[in-house]
Amino acid sequence: RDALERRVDELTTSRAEVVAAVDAERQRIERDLHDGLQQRLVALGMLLGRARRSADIDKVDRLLGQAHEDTQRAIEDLRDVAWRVYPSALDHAGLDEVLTMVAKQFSVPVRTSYDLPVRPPRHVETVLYFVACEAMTNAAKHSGANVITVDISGRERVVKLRVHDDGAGGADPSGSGLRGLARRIEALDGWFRIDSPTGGPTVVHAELPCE
Amino acid sequence: RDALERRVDELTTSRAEVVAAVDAERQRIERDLHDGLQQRLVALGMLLGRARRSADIDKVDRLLGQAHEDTQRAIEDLRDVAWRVYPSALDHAGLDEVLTMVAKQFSVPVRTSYDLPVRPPRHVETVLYFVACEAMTNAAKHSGANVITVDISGRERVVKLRVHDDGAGGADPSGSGLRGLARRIEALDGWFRIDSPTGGPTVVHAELPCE
Amino acid sequence: MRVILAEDSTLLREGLARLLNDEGHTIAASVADADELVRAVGEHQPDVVITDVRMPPANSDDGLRAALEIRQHWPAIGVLVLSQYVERRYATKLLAERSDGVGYILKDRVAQVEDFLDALDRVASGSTALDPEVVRQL
Ligand SMILES: Nc1ncnc2c1ncn2[C@@H]1O[C@H](COP(=O)(O)OP(=O)(O)OP(=O)(O)O)[C@@H](O)[C@H]1O
Ligand SMILES: Nc1ncnc2c1ncn2[C@@H]1O[C@H](COP(=O)(O)OP(=O)(O)OP(=O)(O)O)[C@@H](O)[C@H]1O
Ligand SMILES: [K+]
Ligand SMILES: [Mg+2]
Ligand SMILES: [Mg+2]
Ligand SMILES: [Mg+2]
Repeated sequence: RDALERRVDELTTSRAEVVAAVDAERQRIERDLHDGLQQRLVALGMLLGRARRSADIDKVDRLLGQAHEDTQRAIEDLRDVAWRVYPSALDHAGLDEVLTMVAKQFSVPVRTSYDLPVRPPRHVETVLYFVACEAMTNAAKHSGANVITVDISGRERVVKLRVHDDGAGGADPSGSGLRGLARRIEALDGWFRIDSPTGGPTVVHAELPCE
Repeated sequence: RDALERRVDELTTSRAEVVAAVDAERQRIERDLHDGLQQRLVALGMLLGRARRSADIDKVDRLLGQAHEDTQRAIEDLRDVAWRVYPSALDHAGLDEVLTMVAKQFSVPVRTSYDLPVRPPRHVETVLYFVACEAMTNAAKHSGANVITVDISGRERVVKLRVHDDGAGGADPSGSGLRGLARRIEALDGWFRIDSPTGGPTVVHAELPCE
Repeated sequence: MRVILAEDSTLLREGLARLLNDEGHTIAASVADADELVRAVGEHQPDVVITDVRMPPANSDDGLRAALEIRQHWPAIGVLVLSQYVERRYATKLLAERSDGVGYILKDRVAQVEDFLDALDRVASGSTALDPEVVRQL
């Protein structure tokens, strides 16, 4: 009975924490929209305003060229943010393909392997996607790795994800990104661990039950 | 003991459901980014590409003017989406001010009242924000109301939200928007109800504990 | 050349139509639906078709299915597919039997007007135009 009461407490806390975690992700996305894309569009608007007022044809040409390039960059920015909001590509493509698509964003090369007997349910694929993305982003941003490896494998009823980087190690599991992942996985009754000794390598492990 | 076991089951389910609900919100946001903003930016890029290729000065002028206007519209689209991603304005302004700002997006007039002895914690403000936004969006989109009223009031340790519209009623609590709200509120141990008889009015009620 | 356009976003459809007009091409038909597309192709027999992937009626990969059908029934008509994502599966299907007169590029790429027009010319003249991203993935 004590054990059950403790479990109720734990679950109540972790339910509140998972909301806090996903809202923290959204706060970061909003900030990126605001600081990145919106600033770019405001600058583009000013550029076009200047071009409209100018009577000098060469100058108009130059400003137009710049505006065109800025627009293409805004399109790329938007694409990157959209990937972080939700992997809608899962509607048509498998998780392996989707991870290959998103891996292109990183300057560090990513090798993926995928070996599952059946396709997992969508909510499992979604959390695997978010975990893999955060782990790849961290590796690209913090580790100085030369290569990132993402492996997805499974036995019946369990999917395993492993993200490895050959970087400097020293990841802090209490950071908001990593804590958020732990919460998301917990919410699906999964298991999460990060090994990241100083000097590296860093390995993120996740296991999720499928039904 | 049976009651405790049931509670463990309930909590486990509702923890998974809250993730599903917030991910469904994100899926809608991603869709809007793609169907709205991305199309607008690609169209803008084409417009600028055409302007660059044109030798006719008047035409370049016309295209420039149009591109300038489209950029302003893209900025507005982006702002509308960003509001739905996360209310970062809460960093600088109170919930009442933030709701007044966001209420301007709707074509239907919104009256707000706010009477709380102390400012609630951020996670409570955030969920009140999301509930009020969804309820206002629904009223503006589905109800044909002439006016929407948002009231926030509180006793010690409880905040109450009430969103009223004088529209046609008949809201379906099992829709993905309304179910998502119920999950978010449940995750903070709050209470949620929607009254929406055919013929109206519709009233959305929420109560949340503060610590 | 004579072009049929299929794109459900009005903004993009009209932008594309204006661009093609500027370049001296003729828009034989402009539709927002994959079934309409196949019908219009049968009726107008254009030189080339430009189509989006996600479109009504089902809002799934209807545009791609229409593209495959058009390639099957009217082998002389060039088909340029614009896609939100580069999907290996789609590229493989489009190139399955033959690779002439077909293109598959990211929708974003349309903003790079020169590249887009170049891809269109290639498809219309019976060659292949693949997004650099597709090439990388295949
Ligand atoms: N693969 C890694 N290699 C080396 N250090 C890492 C790695 N992943 C994380 N870290 C370290 O651990 C910290 C916590 O990571 P976490 O993802 O929680 O936060 P963050 O990436 O700094 O910020 P956020 O994810 O919230 O944008 C990072 O700031 C970084 O110092
Ligand atoms: N204030 C309202 N007045 C009248 N009908 C409403 C109101 N709110 C909701 N409804 C009805 O209830 C349904 C469910 O609402 P819900 O918010 O769950 O879904 P939605 O608004 O249709 O889609 P979503 O919120 O997922 O974008 C709506 O489709 C609408 O028919
Ligand atoms: K598409
Ligand atoms: Mg991180
Ligand atoms: Mg709704
Ligand atoms: Mg479309």
